Amino acid sequence: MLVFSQSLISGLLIGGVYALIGIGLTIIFGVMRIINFAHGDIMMIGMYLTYNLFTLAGIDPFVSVAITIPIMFLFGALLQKVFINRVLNALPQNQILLTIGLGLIMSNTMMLIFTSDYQILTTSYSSSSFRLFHISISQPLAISFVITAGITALLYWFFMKTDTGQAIRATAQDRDAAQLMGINVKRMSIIAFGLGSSLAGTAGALISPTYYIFPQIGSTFTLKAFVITVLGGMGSILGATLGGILIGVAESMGAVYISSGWKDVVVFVLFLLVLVFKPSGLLGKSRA
Amino acid sequence: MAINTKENKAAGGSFITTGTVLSLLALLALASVPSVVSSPYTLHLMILLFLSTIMGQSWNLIGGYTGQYSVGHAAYFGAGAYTTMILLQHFQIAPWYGALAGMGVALVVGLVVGSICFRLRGPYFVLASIAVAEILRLSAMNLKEITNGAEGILATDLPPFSIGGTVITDFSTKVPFYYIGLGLVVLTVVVTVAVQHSKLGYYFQAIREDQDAAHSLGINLSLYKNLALGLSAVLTSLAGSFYAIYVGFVDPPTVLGLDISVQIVLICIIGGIGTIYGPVVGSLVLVPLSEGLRSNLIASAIFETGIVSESSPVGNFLKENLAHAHALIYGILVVVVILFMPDGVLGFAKKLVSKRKGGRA
Amino acid sequence: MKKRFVALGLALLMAAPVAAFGASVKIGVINSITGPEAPIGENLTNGIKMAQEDLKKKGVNVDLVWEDDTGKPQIAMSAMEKLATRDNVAGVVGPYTSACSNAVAKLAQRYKVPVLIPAAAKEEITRQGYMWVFRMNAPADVYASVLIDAALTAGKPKTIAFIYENTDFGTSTSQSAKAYAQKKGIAIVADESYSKGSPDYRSTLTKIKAKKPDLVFMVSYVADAILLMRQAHEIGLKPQAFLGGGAGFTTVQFAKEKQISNYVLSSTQWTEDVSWPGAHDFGKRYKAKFGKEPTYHAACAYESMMIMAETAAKNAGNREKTRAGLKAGKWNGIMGEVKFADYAGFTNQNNHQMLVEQIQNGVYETVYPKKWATRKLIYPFPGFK
Amino acid sequence: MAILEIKHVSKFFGGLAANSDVSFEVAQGSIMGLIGPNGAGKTTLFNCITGYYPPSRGDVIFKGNRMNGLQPDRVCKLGMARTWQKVRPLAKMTVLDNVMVGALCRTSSLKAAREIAMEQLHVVRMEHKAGFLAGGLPIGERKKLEMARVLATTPELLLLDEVMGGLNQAESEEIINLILDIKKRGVTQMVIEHDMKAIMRISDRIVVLTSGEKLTEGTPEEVVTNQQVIDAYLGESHT
Repeated sequence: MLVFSQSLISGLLIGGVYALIGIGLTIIFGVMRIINFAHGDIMMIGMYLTYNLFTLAGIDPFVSVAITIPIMFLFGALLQKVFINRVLNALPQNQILLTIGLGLIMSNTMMLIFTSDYQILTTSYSSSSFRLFHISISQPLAISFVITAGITALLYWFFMKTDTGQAIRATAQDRDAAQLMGINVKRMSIIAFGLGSSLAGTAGALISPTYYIFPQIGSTFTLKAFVITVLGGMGSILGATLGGILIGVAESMGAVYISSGWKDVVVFVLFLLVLVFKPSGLLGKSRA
Repeated sequence: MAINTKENKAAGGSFITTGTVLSLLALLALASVPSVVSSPYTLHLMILLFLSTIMGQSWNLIGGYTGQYSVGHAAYFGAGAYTTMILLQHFQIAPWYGALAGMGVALVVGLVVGSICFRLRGPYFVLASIAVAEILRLSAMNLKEITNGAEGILATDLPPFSIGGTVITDFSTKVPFYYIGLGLVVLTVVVTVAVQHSKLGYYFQAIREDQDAAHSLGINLSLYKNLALGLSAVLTSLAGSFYAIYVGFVDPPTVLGLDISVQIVLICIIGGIGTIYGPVVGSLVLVPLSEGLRSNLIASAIFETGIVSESSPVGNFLKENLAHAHALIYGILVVVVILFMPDGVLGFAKKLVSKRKGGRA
Repeated sequence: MKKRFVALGLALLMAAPVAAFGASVKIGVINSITGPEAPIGENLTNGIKMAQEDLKKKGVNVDLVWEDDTGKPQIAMSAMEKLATRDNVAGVVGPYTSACSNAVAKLAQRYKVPVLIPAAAKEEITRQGYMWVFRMNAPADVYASVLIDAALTAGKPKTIAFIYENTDFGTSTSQSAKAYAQKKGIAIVADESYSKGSPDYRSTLTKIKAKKPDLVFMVSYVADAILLMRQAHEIGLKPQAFLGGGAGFTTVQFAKEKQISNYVLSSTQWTEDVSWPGAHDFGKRYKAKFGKEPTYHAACAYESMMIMAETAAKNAGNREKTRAGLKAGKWNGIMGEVKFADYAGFTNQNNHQMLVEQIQNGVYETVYPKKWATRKLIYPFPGFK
Repeated sequence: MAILEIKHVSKFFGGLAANSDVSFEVAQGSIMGLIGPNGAGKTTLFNCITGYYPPSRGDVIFKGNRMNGLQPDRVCKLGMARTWQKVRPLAKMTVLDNVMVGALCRTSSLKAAREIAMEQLHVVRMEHKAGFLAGGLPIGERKKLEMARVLATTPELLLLDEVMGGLNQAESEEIINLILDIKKRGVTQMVIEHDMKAIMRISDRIVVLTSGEKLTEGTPEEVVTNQQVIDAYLGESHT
């Protein structure tokens, strides 16, 4: 029972970070219908940013999120403006390869700057935990879970209540119609990519105190982000949140009750089952 | 003009076009390379070039002609490689039979993939194809009794190849591998040409252009998509088997990893998708470029031309970083090709030529 | 054409003695400079660069031809083909990974080029009877046996749990560890592999904790070691000893995490405080030059290059003579005594004495075997601070 | 004799009825017009007939065979072909190749398919464009290409979905003549069209749909004088 609840809780907490990565990807996909293969690499850049702010300026990772979010937003917006906007109408395989190429450039540039060494960010609380009914809960993960929840709530408010948020949603629903309604679709795409990137970067920042950093770390998370977004329904923020937590728990439970080796297979099988039986995702609306 | 070439091509054989003549000449030249060139390094690079062409050409059938962008072709490559190696190591079955068995396994995997993924379109298909390849990779990692898990399978020496008692080759040099590779290139090209000049080719392309329209014109979508995938899977598995016997070692990341899948797609996109010469051109760009950067040949070439002196700070920088940066340059190349040559290098070259001729379409 | 090539080759061979001692000798290096293995490859690169300098001081000018294998066997083959036939090197040091080493070993045998593998662990590499392939480091089975031996001399553990990364190194090391533990009568209560780079091992560790093992044997190549120990701390796993096989547990970064790394035992090919000639000095100069602590990979690569280059220079770059020189030679340097011997099915394998080190107050101390120990092994594990 | 019978066909999307209880028959060799305001369910009905959606209720009977649930490719092979409201050229293939894809429905020989295709291109007077890429054609020629392509599948029943949409006077006239030509060859046709004058000219009978239901059916003269039809169209402020 203890093993069960312990793995449930750790799965939930990690799932929170996964959710952030997934939400970022789902916004980008929702608005642009582009699968961003550089998503994990963008997250990696967020991690390096956090790491350098911590080691060079001594800013605590959870505080530096306030700096990471705007910088990563600008970075994403720039990527969109310079590269992605040019291929919005291109063949889907070209869009995918463009993001793969951008990812390669990001990870290898970081490698040239920071070498391929593993960087570890150690804070005073990196391995602290507290106990709740005999279950140990990682302190940094708990903090990042709270921050994630806050950001998700904020995003919800943004998409539901603000004009820009509604314009982005309109663009996601029907690009052409949105254009006809006078929405600046290109600008919305830039904002969407910026948002997606800043969320990926934030996820990177939040995971930094309990994880490690190296230039090639992105691809693991890119794949995970795909699974999460499809699971939740591409374009659905609530779905991605749920998907992230689901994957976190599935991995955690899979490791205990199946085996650590097969747990990733569990995740991919789950992914295929959803694709086949409910391709719109658990919470997505059916595609036209 | 356009009609003429079309007519000639379609007549398939009754007309001998300059293209066929040139291809035959090129083949002849390639076949005579081992008797002229004795440098194993050169032969090795040629073999890598062949391998890349086979992989690209095989993917082209499903990705280029049929428009189903599989980013999971490592599954078939790995199926061929693993089947060949497992049969060779556990049961001492000669690799040529192993390759046949590998084709069977790849076909089965392909049909499973088809039954799952062909219900899906666009990005969903891409993701599903990745997922299947990843499941295969993780399974190879975990099924230790069969695949030896992460440790991989190391081949002992190959049995000599003999026909009726006479030993044709004992695989002690690169030459037999060279000819096997060349043979497989010819095979994939011939299959592609045959497909292109048959009902299959027309149907594949119709599906690529517009699935609904194709469906309404009497094309059984799932039948023809599965045919294309099956054909592509079988040929890709041959590339995998060839890789396995040539390198003599397989493990999950090197033959089933996501980067193999991506590399296969890149060969076609960089060369030019949906054309016979595309994968050849793509390989001609990628293989020498990555080898040149990797081994610093490009840096030393720059020094030899005297543009930059080796001892100068710039020279030193190049020497130190060019090899490190080869993956970076690869990435830049991909971005440049996608942004400025969306039809690949081949398409770009064609456009340039037609522009020079005065804009004839 | 062929003839001309042979003639050219002969001419080069004849020309070689003229360019003998004092002049330069050409050695190839195959290493994972980019790709997923690059973080560790970098240590080898640094070790070799140090060797190049030291050789120069000794009057041996080495002309190094660097080749990146990107961690892929077929690329390692390209590199070896090029070195053997185009660059005509006298010998090759590398590659780093086992998969690449295996591919290169075959070619070394074919082209008759001496290859000295500095740090690849897979046992089979030197078990194929290849006379042209030499290995500096002790193979995978020793990583495990030396650790279990150390634990057995210090206490009486009855049960052991395994958690290891699902890579070639991880599985093969724990495979031999399992066999060795069984031989020594220690019961295996958990056997868990993980894919490296996953952020959460808590559930797996909780599962292990429930089995109450006396020993926890971990194999991690990279920074996962820190994650594993952090999370073990979090959930309160407390065996008699943590045994760490492999590089992840022998980095300075790991030792610096005092809170979680204290008293962890790890097996290593080399330590800075071991009394092998020059080891301490190597560590000091390495830190001064590269601004970080040397790993055992760096030391292995350094010593491999020293031995290869000196032997090749002595034999004027003649491959056959270099091979014979490696086979016959005996060295005593920063890696202790080195001799490439044939034993227990191995060919040209340095029967290297691996060491067990324990982190005590954030510093690695060599604690086993007694002969080389600088501190006493602390057992059982007193708990996290 | 009826080549096509629509019997009580309904199609629901979620709770919404796009078609409800539509019934009519199309006589062999005739031209049946299908009209109605936007959103009346004309294209949905086409999709139900040609296999893109199975009808939720009711039957589609073609040449005496029940067609419900057959895939579009089977439907095409049985002799029923359609065009699309929004043209769907196979853009990166030549005009000739486009039509050959249609022809390959009946033959596996490329040579035979090429002959059929050239014949159909002749019918729509586009032989001179055979070598051009379909994606580069102007709208009028795209529509004609689409007609040639379905004709190449040698259908007995042809469903044309707004083939005159977006065309100028002269182009429309050409299409009208084409449709009448096709009729002469004995091919039954069902035509969705917004251009009232055109539909009155070519149709033998007309079915009027509003909000998914059949409003009325009759000869063009009957329909044009039907008060309900006039109301329905005026209600939509006449397009």
